[in-house]
Amino acid sequence: MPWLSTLMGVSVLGALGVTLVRNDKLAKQFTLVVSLIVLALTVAMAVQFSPNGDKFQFAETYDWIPQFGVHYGVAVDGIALVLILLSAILVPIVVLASWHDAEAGKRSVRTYFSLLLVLEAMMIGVFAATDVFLFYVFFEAMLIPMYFMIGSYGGAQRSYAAVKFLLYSLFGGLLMLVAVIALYTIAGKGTFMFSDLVGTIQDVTTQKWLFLGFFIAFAIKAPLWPFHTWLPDAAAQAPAGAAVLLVGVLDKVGTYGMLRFCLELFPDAAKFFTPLVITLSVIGIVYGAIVAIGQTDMKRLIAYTSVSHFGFIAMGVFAMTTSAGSGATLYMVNHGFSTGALFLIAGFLIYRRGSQFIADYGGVQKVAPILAGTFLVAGLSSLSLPGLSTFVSEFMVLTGTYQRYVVPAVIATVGVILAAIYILWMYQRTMNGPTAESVKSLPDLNAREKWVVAPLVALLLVFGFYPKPLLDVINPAVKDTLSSVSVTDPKPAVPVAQEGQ
Amino acid sequence: MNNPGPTLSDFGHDPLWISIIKAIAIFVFLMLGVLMGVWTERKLISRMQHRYGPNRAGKFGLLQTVADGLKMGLKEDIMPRTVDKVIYFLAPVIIAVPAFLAFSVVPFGPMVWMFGHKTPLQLTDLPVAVLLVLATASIGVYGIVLAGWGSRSPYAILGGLRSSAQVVSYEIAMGLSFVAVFLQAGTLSTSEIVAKQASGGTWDIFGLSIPAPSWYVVSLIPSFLIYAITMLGETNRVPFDLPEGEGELVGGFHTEYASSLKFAMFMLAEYVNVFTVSAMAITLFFGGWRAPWPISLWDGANTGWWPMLWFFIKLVIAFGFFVWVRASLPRVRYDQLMAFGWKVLIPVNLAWILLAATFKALRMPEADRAIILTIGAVVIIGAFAIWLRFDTVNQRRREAKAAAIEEEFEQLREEPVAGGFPVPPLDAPHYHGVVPAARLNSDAAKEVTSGSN
Amino acid sequence: MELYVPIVVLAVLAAGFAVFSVSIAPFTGPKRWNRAKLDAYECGIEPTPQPVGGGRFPLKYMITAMLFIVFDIEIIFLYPWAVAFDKLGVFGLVEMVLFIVTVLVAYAYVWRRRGLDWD
Amino acid sequence: MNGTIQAPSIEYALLAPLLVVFGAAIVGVLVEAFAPRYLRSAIHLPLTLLSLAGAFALAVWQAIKGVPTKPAAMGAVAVDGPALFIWGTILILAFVSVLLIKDEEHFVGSAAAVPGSAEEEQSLVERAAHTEVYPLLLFAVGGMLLFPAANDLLVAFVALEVMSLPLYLLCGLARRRRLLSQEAAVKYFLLGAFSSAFFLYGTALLYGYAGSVDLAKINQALGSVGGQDTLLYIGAAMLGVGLLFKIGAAPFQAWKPDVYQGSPTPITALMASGTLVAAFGALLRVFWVGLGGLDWDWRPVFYGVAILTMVVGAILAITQTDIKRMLAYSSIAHGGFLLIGVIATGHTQAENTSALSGLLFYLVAYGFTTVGAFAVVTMVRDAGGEAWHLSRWAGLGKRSPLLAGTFAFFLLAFAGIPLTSGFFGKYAVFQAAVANGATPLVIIGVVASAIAAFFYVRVIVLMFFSDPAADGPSVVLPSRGTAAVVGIAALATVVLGVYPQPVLDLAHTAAQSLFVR
Amino acid sequence: MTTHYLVLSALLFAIGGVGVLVRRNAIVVFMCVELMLNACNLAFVTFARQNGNLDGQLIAFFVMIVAAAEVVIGLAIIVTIFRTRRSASVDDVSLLKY
Repeated sequence: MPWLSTLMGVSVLGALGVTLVRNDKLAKQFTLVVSLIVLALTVAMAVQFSPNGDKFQFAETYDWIPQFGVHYGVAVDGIALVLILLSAILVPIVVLASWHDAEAGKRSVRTYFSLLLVLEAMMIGVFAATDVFLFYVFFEAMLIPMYFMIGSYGGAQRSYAAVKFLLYSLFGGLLMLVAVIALYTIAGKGTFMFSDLVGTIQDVTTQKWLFLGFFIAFAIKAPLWPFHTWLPDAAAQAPAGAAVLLVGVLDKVGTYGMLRFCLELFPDAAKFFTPLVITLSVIGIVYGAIVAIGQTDMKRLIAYTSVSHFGFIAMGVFAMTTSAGSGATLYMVNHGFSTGALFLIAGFLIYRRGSQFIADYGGVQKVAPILAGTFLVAGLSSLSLPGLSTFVSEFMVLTGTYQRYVVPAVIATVGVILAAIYILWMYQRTMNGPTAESVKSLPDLNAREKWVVAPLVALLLVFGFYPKPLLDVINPAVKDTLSSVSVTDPKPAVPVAQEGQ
Repeated sequence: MNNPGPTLSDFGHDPLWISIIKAIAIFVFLMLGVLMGVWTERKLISRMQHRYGPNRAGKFGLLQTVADGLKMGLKEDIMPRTVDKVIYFLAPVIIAVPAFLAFSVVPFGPMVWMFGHKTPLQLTDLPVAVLLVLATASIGVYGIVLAGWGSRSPYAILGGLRSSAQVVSYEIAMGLSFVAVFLQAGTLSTSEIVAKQASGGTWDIFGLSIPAPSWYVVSLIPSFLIYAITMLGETNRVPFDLPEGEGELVGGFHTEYASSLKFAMFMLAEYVNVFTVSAMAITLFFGGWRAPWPISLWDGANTGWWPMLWFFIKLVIAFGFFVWVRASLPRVRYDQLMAFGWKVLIPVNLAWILLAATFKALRMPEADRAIILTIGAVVIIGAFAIWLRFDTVNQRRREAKAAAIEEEFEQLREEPVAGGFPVPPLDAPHYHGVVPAARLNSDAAKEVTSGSN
Repeated sequence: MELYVPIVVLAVLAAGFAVFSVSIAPFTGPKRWNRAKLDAYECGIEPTPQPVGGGRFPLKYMITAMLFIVFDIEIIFLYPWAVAFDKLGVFGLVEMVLFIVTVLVAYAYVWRRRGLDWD
Repeated sequence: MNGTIQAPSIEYALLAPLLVVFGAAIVGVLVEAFAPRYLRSAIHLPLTLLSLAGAFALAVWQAIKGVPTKPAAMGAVAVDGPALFIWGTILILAFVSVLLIKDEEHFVGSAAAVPGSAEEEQSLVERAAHTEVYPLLLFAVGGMLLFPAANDLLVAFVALEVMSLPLYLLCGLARRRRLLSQEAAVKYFLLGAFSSAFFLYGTALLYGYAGSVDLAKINQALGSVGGQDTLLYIGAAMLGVGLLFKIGAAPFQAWKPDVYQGSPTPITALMASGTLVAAFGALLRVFWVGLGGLDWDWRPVFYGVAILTMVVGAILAITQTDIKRMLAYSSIAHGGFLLIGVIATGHTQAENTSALSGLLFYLVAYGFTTVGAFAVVTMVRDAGGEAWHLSRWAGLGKRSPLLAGTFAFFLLAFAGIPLTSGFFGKYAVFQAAVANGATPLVIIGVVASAIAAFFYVRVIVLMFFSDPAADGPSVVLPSRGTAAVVGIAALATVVLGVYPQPVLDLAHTAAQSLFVR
Repeated sequence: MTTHYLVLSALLFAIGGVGVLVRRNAIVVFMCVELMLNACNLAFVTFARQNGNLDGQLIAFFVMIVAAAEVVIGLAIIVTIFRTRRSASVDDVSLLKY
């Protein structure tokens, strides 16, 4: 069964279907159903994935544009699988969470959910693409629905944020386009299939240039310091649901791209640039954390925490140890859940009070204990409290990096401490203390919102104690990737699976 | 038959002094020709009108023109204040010079001995001689336009525009009427065209060989008729002398050239142009200097200096034709003149050219007759169809217009204000356009009334 | 080239005469100043004040000039064709029919749209 | 002077598409002359559309029958692969534009009437329109067909003029904003004539150099004639000026915004698509068939021109507040991208084929999108006609989401977002350029695209993310023609963006035969 | 010998070109363009002489036609705008600005 095409097809058909539904309420329900179907299908597919089988499974390859050597090629390995899974899980949650988002601005509800489903299809596509060109197409095309979601449904500064987001990404994407073209031309294979292109570029100088072309695009997308400036704007202005998908999934395409394309296609260049990337990552970790502390706007704060987290992921990717690589991949998934939860709960809070500013809150804990409690869990996952899933991944990244790069690993650890400051301080300012006048009448989470938060918290807890299923899937893929970069771990990897337990 | 005369290759060998002599001869011939021409015209026309004409100065008034010329030279040279001086000065020159130039390619006779040189009786010849004639005619138009323009007076401008519009309109028909001649002659060189008219070949019909007429006026009669009309229009002669329509435009383009030698230049140019078009008619249609039929039986008729006489006689007859027309025909209205030129002469001419070409193609040995006949049929039928169509359309239009006018009169008769008389509204603006607000108040930009057009 | 020399000679002669006549004119005649005499002639009425550039004239003249250009160009093509007709043969005839028909189409358009009417 | 002149052989079958278009134009003139006023439009429209469709069918038939290897009409017209492809493109684009023109609301009733005068008002009241538009358009299209197929410089010059002269007139025929329209016509005319004089002088000099205006012979002469390099270089430069002007490449781009803005929008659509296609076809032919041996000399110049064009187009577009001007600058920028394709042509067959096919594809893609965009512009109207000022477009997305969405889609295609035709167009050209070693140019192109994306996106922002003005423009109910145009253009943009392979194949096949010499 | 003609032609072309760029009156600009076309004609004819074939002269015919067509269309456009604005200065033609 063409699993991946089916997933995308269902999403796209769903999107079309939503536009045809005349009733807003029906449209929402329809969207939810479609996204749940996709989730079910994805889970079904994931179950059939054999971790120790072929590297790429569920492969489908058709010629798309033979003249350019472009194929419609999709397949998943462990890394892609977990990221697809992440997307599929987050979408229904976001649908549920955004139930009333679109209505606020008196804008078309159907369009919003339609865009959401289109975005889902593209997210699946971008992770599944095994053809570099196809990847690029999804990579760029993905911007458009997100652009409209931010621009049409976002906050006061939405159009500025949307344009900034689009132009940054587009610029990076266009540079990548040059690199893609150059890759194709220099490889001279007449095909864009990833598997055919791996190892074709031997010349190191060429590799460096092409690497830069890809890397800058991914770094902007990720976002890595200093390419991150669009993220706080976009994330702060986007509606909560869109922000979740943006930070939780879309940005992962950047780090995923680094892992998949930068490393495998240009191993020598990757090694050459590793110090630079690690440095940027470390700066990002510390910078993101420090700036986050200073934020007065909740969503911006969460956005900056993400900058910090993405620093960890990038560091993990480029540390080029199995442990760090697996950790980074796991981090991508966990970060999706944890940031998703943070954004959504913050979103609920903002929806109730109508303000994004931390200063407008205080003592919410007393009026809305469940909200505060889940917010605390999500926050703690963000600062990687042991027992929550993010801890596992962060720990793996740090140990993995430490094996090779001691100093950066040590400095990065500072980020963990800073994380504690920004999260707890924010929590303290909003949830603790005397109840602010304006939040006195805030209702607690309603049933729908509980259904939104519950799976996320559950997942954070489950994977915090038992990440093995994910790691089983991820590890072989990461090993495979690293072996194609011809890197071996400096010393036998710590049996990380047990670390987290 | 014998001695077809000089061809192009006979030209270009004269030493410079021979050329100068010939040029002076032509110049003198033309100056004298104008003197005599004016006299002839006045004399002839008065005879036709039962008058005596000039008869005081000299025998038969022969010196009348000389006296007139002298008078002109001695009159005050008025240069009105309004004129553009440079153009005003140049216009008579520009109009006069090309008039003379056209005569440089007119063949007067065959090869003769001149001061020990064998040379043709023609100043020069070019492969594109007829084009030169047309070109000089075109340059003459500049003289007319500039004279009108430089005078800066409404009459002169309108007169200048009118005559140039007329001249260019008739120039097209004139140019087209030459085409059939070139088609027959296969050359644009005047001397060769004359040579081609030496013999017309024979047509073999029913075993009889009938000598074809050698003059193109016979075989190309439509072309000649058109040419005859256009030469009147081209030279602004009666019945097409509208530029000088005294009733409407005073003197036309030379209104401001009231007297003196500047005016003389215009007059001179007009007469020289008449000679030119007559000479071209003779050259292209009447066998040039060749003797007409009874005389041509004499072997010596087409040799030596004799042909100059034949040419001169033909020229006088042609000039007589101009005078005759002037005496007989009234002046046409301007719209009739333009309509005649554009709507009759040009289409008829084009159709005739195609027909002539079709005839010629039919006589080609290897030609595919079916195609040619088809083309001929198409041309004829097409011409008729268009003519019929236009004719009915025009008829309908005329009737409609007459009805409209009738209706208007009816209406006016009933209107008490106009007193049953068609009175134009007094507040009619000159321009139907909008005057920009800025211009409304400034006197500087006050426009000339457009007058009649 | 020699073919053109005589024309130049005649041109010089004619131009010399014309220029001489025109330039001598102011000196041969008397000079009697009169204000009215120096005005533009308009049948005795006060002359129309002239705008710079000579004023405006009806568009009809311009249309005639344009038509002239078009047809003059047509003639330019007819002449070589006529001269070389013998050598071109039937092909030339066919082409010229096509050419003239095309021109006639434009001509018919102008005619029907009153481009040739003066009233 | 002896013997008969050999009658030239003319392959009428090969030239049939041209002849059909010109023939229909002449019939159109006759219709103007003889049909009564109320019937004219009813006769013209089917005549024009049928002739364009017929010409297209003939072109297709020829392409199927096989592309000739020798230029037709005594070497004057080369009906080769690229020419046929370009013909097809132009014919379709013209067909689409005619559907737009059909809405005679765009054209003035009496061009000779002074704006604001009684005649003008009367013609407005009568809703009269110049039906001469149709024959003029056909003549222009005929010129467009001939221009890229012209195999000698004389034919190219004549075609250039046949193409341009009707367009000069058409530019001045807008019903609304007459002054602007007339001004556009004057500017276009004066500058166009100026540039064609350059083209002509270049032709003269090359004729002096090579002794022939035949492109192939000029190319031969490049190797054999020596010592007259001045003639050659100046001549080639002047030809280049003339051609680049028609493309609107910087520094000869100044006319484009003015003309695009002032012209009636359907005409702008035709110019932006058809003229550009034709001019690029001619540019390629002249510089590859005629001056191919000189490419080391002209390539750097084109390099500079391409960069300048892209940058000027992209940057100046940002400052525009008028939708038509913005699209004009966008057209300039796209001209720059297309020039990259011209530079990407190389010496090997494969390089040439890929560059040429990329270019051809880009032309098709851009042509459709731009016609569609201008069609949308015709539908957004104010009291005084089309609403051009960008501020009037604010909030259109709320008032008319479908239209605004379509327009946004076209804009994204201009910006080259994947899954639109514009992306593959750019990709094809860029890829060819990289393959030919012009990577720096591609990088500049990419940067220019990013800058260009900014102003496209800005319009989208305005339409969708801004609140509509209270007295904003209304979106007229499109006539069937206009709706069809927008539909066709959108469809083409989608199909070429998602499944471009058939057209790419076609372009590839067309490019394979390269230019006949 | 023919060089002189070429120089003349180049001069005429340059005069026309400069005229187009510096003159403000639309009709004068237009005349300058025509001058440029005629300079081209001169060059063509000269080169025809120099190259010993007739192509150049033939081309001159076509150029003449094109020039004529250009005259007709150009004058029509310029006169239309002149009637509207009472001015033929290209400086007044300034509704369309950068």
